[in-house]
Amino acid sequence: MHIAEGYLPVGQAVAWAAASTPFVVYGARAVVRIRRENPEATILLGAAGAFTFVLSAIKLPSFTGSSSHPTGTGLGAVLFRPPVMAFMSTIVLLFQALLLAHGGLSTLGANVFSMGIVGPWVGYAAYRAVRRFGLSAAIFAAMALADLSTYVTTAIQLALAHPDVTSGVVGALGKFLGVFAITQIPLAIAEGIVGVIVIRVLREV
Amino acid sequence: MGHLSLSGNGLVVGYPGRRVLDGADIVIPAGGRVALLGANGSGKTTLLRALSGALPVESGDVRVDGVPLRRSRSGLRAHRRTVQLVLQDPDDQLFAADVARDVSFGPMNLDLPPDEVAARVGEALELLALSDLADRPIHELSFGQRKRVAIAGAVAMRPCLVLLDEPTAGLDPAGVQEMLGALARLEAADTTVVIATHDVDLALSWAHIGAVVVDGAVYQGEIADVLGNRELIARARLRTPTVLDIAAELGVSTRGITDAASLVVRLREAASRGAERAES
Amino acid sequence: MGHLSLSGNGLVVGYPGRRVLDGADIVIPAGGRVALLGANGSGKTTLLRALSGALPVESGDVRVDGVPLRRSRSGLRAHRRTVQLVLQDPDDQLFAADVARDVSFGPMNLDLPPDEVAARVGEALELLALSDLADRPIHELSFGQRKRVAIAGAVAMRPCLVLLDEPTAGLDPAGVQEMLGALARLEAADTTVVIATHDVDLALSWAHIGAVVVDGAVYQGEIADVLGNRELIARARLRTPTVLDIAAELGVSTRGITDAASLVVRLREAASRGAERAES
Amino acid sequence: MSGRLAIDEAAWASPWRTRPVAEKLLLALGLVACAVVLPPWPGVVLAGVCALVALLMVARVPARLLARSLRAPLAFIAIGSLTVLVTVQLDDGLSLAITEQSVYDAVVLAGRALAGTLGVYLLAATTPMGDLLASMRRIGVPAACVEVASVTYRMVFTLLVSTRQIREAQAARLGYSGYRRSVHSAGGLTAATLVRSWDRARRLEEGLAGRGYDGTLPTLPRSQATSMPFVLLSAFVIVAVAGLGAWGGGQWGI
Repeated sequence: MHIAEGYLPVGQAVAWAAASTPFVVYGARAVVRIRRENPEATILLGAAGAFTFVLSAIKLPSFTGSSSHPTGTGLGAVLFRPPVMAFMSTIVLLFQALLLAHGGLSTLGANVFSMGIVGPWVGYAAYRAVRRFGLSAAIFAAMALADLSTYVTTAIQLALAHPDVTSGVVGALGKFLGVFAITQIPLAIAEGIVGVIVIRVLREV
Repeated sequence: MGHLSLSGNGLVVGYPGRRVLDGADIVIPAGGRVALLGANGSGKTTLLRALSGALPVESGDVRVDGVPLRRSRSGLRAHRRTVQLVLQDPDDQLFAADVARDVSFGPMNLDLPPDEVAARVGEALELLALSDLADRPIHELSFGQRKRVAIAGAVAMRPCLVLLDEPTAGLDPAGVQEMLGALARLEAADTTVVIATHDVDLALSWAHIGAVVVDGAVYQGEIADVLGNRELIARARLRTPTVLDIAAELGVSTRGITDAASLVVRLREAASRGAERAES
Repeated sequence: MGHLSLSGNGLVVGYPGRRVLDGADIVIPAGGRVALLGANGSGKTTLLRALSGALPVESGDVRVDGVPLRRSRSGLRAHRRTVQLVLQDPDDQLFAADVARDVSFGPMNLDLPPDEVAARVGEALELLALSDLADRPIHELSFGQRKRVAIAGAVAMRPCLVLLDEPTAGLDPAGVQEMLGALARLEAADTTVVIATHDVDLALSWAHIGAVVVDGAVYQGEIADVLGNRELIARARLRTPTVLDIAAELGVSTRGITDAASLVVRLREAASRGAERAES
Repeated sequence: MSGRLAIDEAAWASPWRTRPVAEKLLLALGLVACAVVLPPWPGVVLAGVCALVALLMVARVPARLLARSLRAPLAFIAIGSLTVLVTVQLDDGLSLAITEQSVYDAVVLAGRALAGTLGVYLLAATTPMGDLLASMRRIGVPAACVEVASVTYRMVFTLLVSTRQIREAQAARLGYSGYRRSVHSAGGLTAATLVRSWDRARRLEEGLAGRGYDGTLPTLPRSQATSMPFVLLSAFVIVAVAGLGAWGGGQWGI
């Protein structure tokens, strides 16, 4: 779930964009460097971006009957490292905003921050922390926590933008966490399981 | 398994900006060999997807043995056990690492006991002449073998009808023969087979009934009549089968000609009649 | 452009565990229409890739007008300006958003000035009958159109030879006709065309020279002789073209028969001779 | 099965397709900025109306297409606005309420989001991604980054076809009946999509080698003549909306 266009007040939209920019620029530099060292990387990185985008066509079932799609940022962070994911996520979020009307341009910075920075870094950290308990556990943790942390970040961003009339940011955070993040827990678990299945299939081929 | 009839009645299917099917009627009689004919982009695949339940229709209905398909969860589930669709590109349907695992996917989803699953997988592999390849990784197989694995995956559901989109496209002559052998075994195992193809020569030699998709509608009839209808064939951007073309050019009856062998018989008869006439 | 001859001499190419080509010789004369024939997996594509310089050979050499290909950077670069390979699946060669951008990729890599690039793109699109589609996104094109865009991308390099892997596979009858029209225009523009195919009927009607890949070797000859050689065709897992089969069954000479029309002429001659004989 | 996306299709078919990207960016981003910055009445409404008029009457985007592709963002806008509409009272135990202020906030939020989304849509439905990426190169985004994005764009469509078909094949074999099986099938689908994307990348690399691929993907740049009337009219519209919005907001601010 990306924050739609027009959802953030100007100041916050600018602030989130400013917070994301260094990560994205660093990631873009990493892409330029990777290509200088390994010219064939252009197509492989492009394919990775396409894979991340196409994940939005994969539906994850949820207990409530609604469905969502895997964010894939945890898997991407493990495969390509978080700096590159900051850049790739920016491309994917731009494509989603323009090709699917999913997300927005003034909210791009905020969405990159949650999906391209917090998610991958949390996922990657989880992967590193759990790696010694086995690959499957590490992938599960990376994907589930990347997914969950992305949505918690989104809820925080929304709460800061729209504090509750009576109970302020805290009340708003409660509401947005309730609406977005709590329903996301089973989906985060599903995404973790998907990650484990992916790794199992990849080991077989 | 066991043959059942399948029909689509007044099917309307559209993507934004374009109606692909606009009142298409088709009847697939139980046990009949139907070839669905049409150029690329004519709507053959769309019709197959509508018949298989994969695609919701705007209006019209799909019936199995006269009973309309309900698009409820259980209705679709029942329909999928009866009708299976296999698309053209096997790589867009196979997702498991090895042959047996991929073929077992459907039976596993039917919650069958493990030995029943194994029996169905074995049976499907047998019918498609794949038993020797059960444990092979899919990416090591040839294109023709992968096509047969995709069909085996559908057959393991024990459907009454299998709809095959371009089953022979991309296959070399030996691969085509193997595919036709597999289709014959499927029929012998009481499965009604429908193929969509733009190979008119193959359609003439294999099918009993032809159904041509043109401008969103379907024209159905005996295969020889359909493929002999030059006006229809031209509108459908197809061509007349080579053997019918030759027979027509030489002025012999095209009735009963399905392939090179039957054309040769007809031409020999004509020649001997000509010789008799000349002698008398 | 301008026709040039291309040959492979004693080519040996292997993947680990398997020799695909084991001393293959092939000669493509300047301006000759060569059909490379073989079953799936016979090594047709491997041979094309070796001839185009894409695949290094273990032994043997590839020559353009008698001059051996050197596998240095500059040698390969020069070879690619002369010989272009177009793969079977267009999605393996198209990367840009729209048609004109994709076709401009090759000329851009030749470091040509922008107006020369534009001229070449225009010319290649014209030859492949794609001028109307220059600004269309590639993903909206039909399979047949994408195949022609892939060829246009190669043609914009102004090669002397284009090697096409299964250019008609997956096309419907109208698509095949469009492709054959494009190949005729390429030839008229002094480009030698080689196609690899397992469609023996098409090969007989289009090619002058046939080269059959069997067991790692190549048997080359006049197309009618090659496709009329039943023992060779059986070994190559191909089949005899329908019209040659009919002619042989009816006992008329197969010489000069390339398609349904020429078979009809031959049979009419035979019939009138038969009638004369009966009358006399 | 189609690998098409409705907004993308509209962009390629748009009568504004050949306009320079900068012109469309000026108008679309200007309207987005108005929707985000101006006081809600009348500024945001004006920005939304201008975007809608430009979309439907000038750029002639089919209304049905617009309505259909706005469904997903509208769902998000609705959920978000409802969340703002209901306020949580914490002082006296936990209770939910709707106040005058929360109604106002929710309506304003929905209005801004809708107007802003229409502004973005104005760019998205008239500007093919290929042109947008080319213009990024012109403003100095490194070639490596633009080329990666360009391959992503092309490959999205080939992969979408595969992914949708594999999903359909799984569904036909009852792979999405029940929660456990659905998660399992989604895992298989994700893995298959990942393998396809690697395979496609490898094959594309080989396929482009013959045309001299060495890691870079240059294509012929296109020049599009800037239309002064379009630029002036766009600037006028934005200045007018901004001016009226700011002035009107002060006059009738609610």
